[in-house]
Amino acid sequence: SDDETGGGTTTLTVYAAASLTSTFEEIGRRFEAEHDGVQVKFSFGGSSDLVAQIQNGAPADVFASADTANMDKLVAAGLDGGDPQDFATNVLEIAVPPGNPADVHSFQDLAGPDVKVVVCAPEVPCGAATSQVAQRAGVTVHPVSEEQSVTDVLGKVTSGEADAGVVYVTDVLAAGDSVDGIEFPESAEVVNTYPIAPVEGTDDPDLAREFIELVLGDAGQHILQDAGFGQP
Amino acid sequence: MIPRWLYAPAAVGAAFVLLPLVAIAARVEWTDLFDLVTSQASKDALWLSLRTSAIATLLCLLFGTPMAVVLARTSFPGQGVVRSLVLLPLVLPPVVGGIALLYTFGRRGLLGHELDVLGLQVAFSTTAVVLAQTFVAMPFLVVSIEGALRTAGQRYEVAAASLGARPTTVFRRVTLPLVLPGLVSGAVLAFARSLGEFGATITFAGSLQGVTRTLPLEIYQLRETDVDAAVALSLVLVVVAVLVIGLARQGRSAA
Amino acid sequence: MIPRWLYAPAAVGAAFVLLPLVAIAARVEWTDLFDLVTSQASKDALWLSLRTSAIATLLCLLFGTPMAVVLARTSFPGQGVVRSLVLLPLVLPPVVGGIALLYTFGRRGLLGHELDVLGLQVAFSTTAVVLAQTFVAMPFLVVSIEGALRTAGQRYEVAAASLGARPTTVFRRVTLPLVLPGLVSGAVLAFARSLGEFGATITFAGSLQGVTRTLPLEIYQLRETDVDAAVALSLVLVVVAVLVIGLARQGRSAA
Amino acid sequence: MNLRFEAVVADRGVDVTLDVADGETLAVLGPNGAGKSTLLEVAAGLLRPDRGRVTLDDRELTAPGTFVPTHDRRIAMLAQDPLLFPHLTVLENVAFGPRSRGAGRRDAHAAARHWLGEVGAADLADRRPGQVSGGQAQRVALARALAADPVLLLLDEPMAALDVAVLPALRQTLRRVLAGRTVVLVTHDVLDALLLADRVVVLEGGRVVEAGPTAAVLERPRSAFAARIAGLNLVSGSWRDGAVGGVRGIPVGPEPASGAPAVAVFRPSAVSVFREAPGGSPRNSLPVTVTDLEPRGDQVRIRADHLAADVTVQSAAELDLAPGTPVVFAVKASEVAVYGT
Amino acid sequence: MNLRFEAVVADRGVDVTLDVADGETLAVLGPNGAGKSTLLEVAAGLLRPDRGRVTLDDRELTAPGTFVPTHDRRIAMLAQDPLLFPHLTVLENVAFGPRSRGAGRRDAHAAARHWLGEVGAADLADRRPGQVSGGQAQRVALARALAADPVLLLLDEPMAALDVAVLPALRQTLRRVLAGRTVVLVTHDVLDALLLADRVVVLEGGRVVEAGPTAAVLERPRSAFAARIAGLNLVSGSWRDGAVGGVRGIPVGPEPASGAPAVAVFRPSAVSVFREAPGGSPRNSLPVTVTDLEPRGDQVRIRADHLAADVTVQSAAELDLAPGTPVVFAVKASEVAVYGT
Ligand SMILES: Nc1ncnc2c1ncn2[C@@H]1O[C@H](COP(=O)(O)OP(=O)(O)OP(=O)(O)O)[C@@H](O)[C@H]1O
Ligand SMILES: Nc1ncnc2c1ncn2[C@@H]1O[C@H](COP(=O)(O)OP(=O)(O)OP(=O)(O)O)[C@@H](O)[C@H]1O
Ligand SMILES: [Mg+2]
Ligand SMILES: [Mg+2]
Repeated sequence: SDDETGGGTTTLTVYAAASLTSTFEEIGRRFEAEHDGVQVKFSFGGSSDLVAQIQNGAPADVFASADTANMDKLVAAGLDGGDPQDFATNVLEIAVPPGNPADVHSFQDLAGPDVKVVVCAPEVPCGAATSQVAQRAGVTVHPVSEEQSVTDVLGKVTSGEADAGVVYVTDVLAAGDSVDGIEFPESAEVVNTYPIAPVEGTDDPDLAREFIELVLGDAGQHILQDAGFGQP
Repeated sequence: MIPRWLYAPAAVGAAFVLLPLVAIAARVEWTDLFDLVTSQASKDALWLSLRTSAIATLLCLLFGTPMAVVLARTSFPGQGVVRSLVLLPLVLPPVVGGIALLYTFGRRGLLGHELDVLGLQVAFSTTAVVLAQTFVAMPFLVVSIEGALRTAGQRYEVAAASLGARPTTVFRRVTLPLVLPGLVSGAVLAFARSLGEFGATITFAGSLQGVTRTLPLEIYQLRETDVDAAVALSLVLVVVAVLVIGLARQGRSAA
Repeated sequence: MIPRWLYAPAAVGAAFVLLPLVAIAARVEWTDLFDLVTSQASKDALWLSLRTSAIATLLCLLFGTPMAVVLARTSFPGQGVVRSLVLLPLVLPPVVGGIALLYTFGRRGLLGHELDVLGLQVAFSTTAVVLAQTFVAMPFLVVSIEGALRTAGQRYEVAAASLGARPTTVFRRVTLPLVLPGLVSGAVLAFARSLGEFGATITFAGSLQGVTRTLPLEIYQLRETDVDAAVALSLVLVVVAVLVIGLARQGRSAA
Repeated sequence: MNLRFEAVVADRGVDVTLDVADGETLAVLGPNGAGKSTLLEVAAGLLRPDRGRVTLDDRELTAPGTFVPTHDRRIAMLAQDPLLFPHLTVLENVAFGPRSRGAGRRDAHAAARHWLGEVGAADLADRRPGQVSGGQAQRVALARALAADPVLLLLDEPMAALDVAVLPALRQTLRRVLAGRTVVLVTHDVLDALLLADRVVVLEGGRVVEAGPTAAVLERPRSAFAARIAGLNLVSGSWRDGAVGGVRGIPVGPEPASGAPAVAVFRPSAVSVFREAPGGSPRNSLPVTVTDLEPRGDQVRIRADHLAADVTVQSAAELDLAPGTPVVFAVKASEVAVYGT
Repeated sequence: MNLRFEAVVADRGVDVTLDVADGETLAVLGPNGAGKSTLLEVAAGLLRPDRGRVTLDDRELTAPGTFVPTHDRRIAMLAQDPLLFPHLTVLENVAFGPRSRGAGRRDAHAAARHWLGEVGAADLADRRPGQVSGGQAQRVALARALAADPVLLLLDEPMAALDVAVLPALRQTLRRVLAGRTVVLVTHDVLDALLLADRVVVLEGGRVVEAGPTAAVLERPRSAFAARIAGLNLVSGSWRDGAVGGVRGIPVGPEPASGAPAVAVFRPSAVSVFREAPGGSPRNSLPVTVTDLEPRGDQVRIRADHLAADVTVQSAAELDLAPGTPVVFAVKASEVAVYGT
């Protein structure tokens, strides 16, 4: 829905997965620069939370999900205002505290008895991906904690509490110096795809479409890839 | 007059609560803090938090005080059950509280149709933030005031009645002033709880800058990208809370 | 004796708190509930929650009661500041509280080295859950008991001292029994808050079935895949809380 | 206002029926725990009796199915504990009643100042209740009750903690303000009863054991308690051969039938005290043991068992009395009044 | 134990110095607000005086740099409010002191039963404090203080709410238990002072205005308050031409110098009352206005201004007195004792 705030500005409300926070904020700034009198407001959160909110009437114009399953829920509820389009991918990476105290170099190392590993719980997308990778690699990881979100996993690693955590490559990049990333070949077998779609009932479908175009376009893709996302 | 040995566990307890605060403060990059705090997003969030928490506290006082009085001063069948139920938001994980509120005031909730007819869209508005905060903060107020009422007893109220004061006068001129300390600490607790409220808000109200993104939500969001910034911003929350608690205590001891 | 009109806002307040509970209950598939509740994961979570909350409440009583006594019965410079700081965990978003605990008791925290030397590894253990719950629940206990102490006054303690009772005897035989109602409601609040604790636990202790995954964490996790199941499980939490609150009230009125 | 009172409070063992006529002051006397405060609580509507009825003129206040709340009874009560509202000044405390009955702030304060003056506490007006002494607080509470201008005033030992220097002045105030009012006054002080009350009721063990005009009860006490506070000696027994329980006396009014219950009453000042029984003249001689000596101005009251004798200080000194000393109380039969009971 | 007491509490306007000898009972008299309770609070260590020193034998309890806490003073205090612990039974309340001093449960209960019996409250042992009457509670509090077996006992109007029927028995108990103990007894009742106290101190406005052996103070009161409670008339002024303030009398002891301050004291029973001034015989004639009438047994005490006269009931009736009646008090100069002050 469009909000009339102050001097006749139009507001575009974008609901986006939490992992898109910094990239979408940058895209939003660019969008505002290109559209006079338009303000982009974001609501970031877990994809499943966002879908639940939209289902309950939250005023979203655009929805960008971190996985296809949640976008499917939106479609199933008939709340998509146009076909979802994939705009980014993401793969897993091992995050370790700077200096890698537990000497982790491969996914197999995570099975070591003295390594404190944290992963996402199997119920959340990153956790599902992690267990798929483990299965394919034939490795049994005994995590000390199965976290509810990537942020929680990263938090344990940055604080040095855990020796290693399995997160997305974009998270490792975003965390900067506070973690080191360790790529592993098995990650290529489980690629996570991010779809985006306008939301049914938006007051300004054109603006929503233009935002999606910006994300899919060169400028958007450039920003996303800088942050470590892959191209779909 | 108090046993000396009591100071030992008291100090341990205080240290346990205070050390983590020190640990946070020690980690904050004080130079960055200023930029962070003066960013538009932070200012929006702080202002929204203060506004909604104040209104929520007011609502708690308006509706919670009568509840406390009814619970403390009357007896009716099933009172124990009502009391337990009223305290439930305390124990309900806030996210579940948010879901419950959605089920009640949401578009598809219990009262959704009625509210729709009235043209009221509660969920995902600033109103929703206030409702979420009121819901989680109410029990604090009720418990504090009920406790104060019970400890104060009814002797002064009886004396007032025998002087010809009708119940409303007794309530206004005797009961309320007598339990003022309990009322103030209840309100402080409710305000603090509202200020810190996160789970129910994000579920029921969402997180939209300037509309529903209160300071805790802003902090949560910041944590996705920059944990240190999030921690720094939470210091702002802490300072605001200390100011409010301090002012309330001051006002109370002056009264 | 209470003004009649007070019933109106009291009823509105009660409805506001109770309706969401009704809304939840209405959505629950009662047939599924049984399976859900008896699943190993749920039973583990419930048992863990009860154990840790009970210990946390005990710790709160052991360290919080002395703090409340010191705050209520002595005066020292900076007391106001200490009181405000002790109340801070109330207002700190639980996630930030969890971060603060990590910064303090974590491997690289303030006390990390000392704890390491002692061979204590707090993080990812049940101990961490208890610490997180104690941290968030402590202020509830302190506020309740301090309020009760202030309302009760010192007259009985003075009478006891003049009968030759030393401070410890006065504390044990007069102060504690006198503020028993406040103590019980403080403990109930602390237990309830511990039972519902989520943010600090997940941040500080993580989430592993049987070790650190308490009921709220289990509910949160379940919510990712099946909101209705999560809501149903939170009803279990509600029932447990009601039972505990009810029992505490009973025990108190019997005393 | 005419009060009719009738109440049973089983768990306190109280079962009392009494009337107070319009404009009359009734004193309620009785030992600790007799039920005096309970009576007042029922009248004020603070306690629902198990059975009973309280009627003020034709208005039923407490009755089966009826229970007028305290504030609507226009009954003010001053209990043993002053219960001044701690958050109000002394002046505001006293102004509370008038304000509750709708008076403006200015009028209420004027009335409050008036009543504070009447009880000699005008200079305390601006203090907080925590800053006044025990007796001062009780005086303020009295002013507060009077300022509420009730149609029935219930006073529960209002003067127990007041100093003797203000008592006469306060009694005078009470006399003036109680005149024409309907009042129930619980007191331990027989002077209060004598000076302030038209009628007296004596409670013992939750029951009325005596009732009547003040002078009559105190002059003709039938219960040990009334006799005790009236300062009179009382021996009860049956009337036989011109004596009650061995004490010869003169019947007042119709002579009781032989064997009928009766009481013999005589003043302590009519008693002579001897170390050994005097011979000869026709007196009642009662061998007793001294239990207590109470100086009373230039006299000493000697209590022995349940009897009392008043002698001069000199006589007491000459007799060399102390608790435990065996003595003989002698009283002329002409000084002993006998009443059938 | 010998108590030396010296304290200034500025904001209550109290500045008192007094001593109590070992084994002595000191009665403290004075009007409401005189500072009696404040004195006890300082002695008990409940209030730190602005300046002062409290010493028990050679032990400094309160002094610059010293403040022994209440529980270590071995001083028991019974205040106006009984303050029975609401969560303990009456028996447990009384056993509290012995148990606090280390007695076993059985011994403490036995002691408690003993003291409950002494104050006539044995049957209340198993009640809760909320279930006893005001007077009963005060009796239990008295038992509790006695059971604590203190070396110094501070009693603040312990008997104000007790009924007359138990007072003599209780006074006897007190006499027995106070004998040999060091006690400070605040009271409004001159009988308590007479019977229980060795010495009396009179406070007025926070200062000691009179002190001395009980009999001496009550027979030769110098302050209006002491005179009032002693039941004596007192006129103060300067001694000139054989009279004090216009009242002629006989100096007792050395005659004051002319113009020196003095008091004239006479008993109310020495006063004759007339409607008009009698002619002829050499009397002091004092025209006064009746303020109060107090029946006292077969006498009536007539209070007029600050003086009192005792007359028989018949005379009072014949004189047709009421408050406001102008009368003349006449007293023979030989009945008036004059003391230099
Ligand atoms: N709340 C109560 N519950 C049960 N019994 C009570 C309660 N209050 C008083 N009693 C008992 O009821 C009886 C009457 O008490 P009440 O207070 O009426 O006596 P009273 O005549 O006023 O005595 P006092 O002169 O000591 O004030 C007493 O035996 C007392 O112990
Ligand atoms: N807490 C207080 N703060 C300030 N002033 C007080 C306080 N308590 C008493 N006072 C004042 O101090 C003076 C002495 O009071 P105190 O209680 O010692 O009198 P008292 O002789 O015991 O009187 P009473 O016979 O009425 O009990 C009075 O003027 C009183 O108003
Ligand atoms: Mg009573
Ligand atoms: Mg006093």
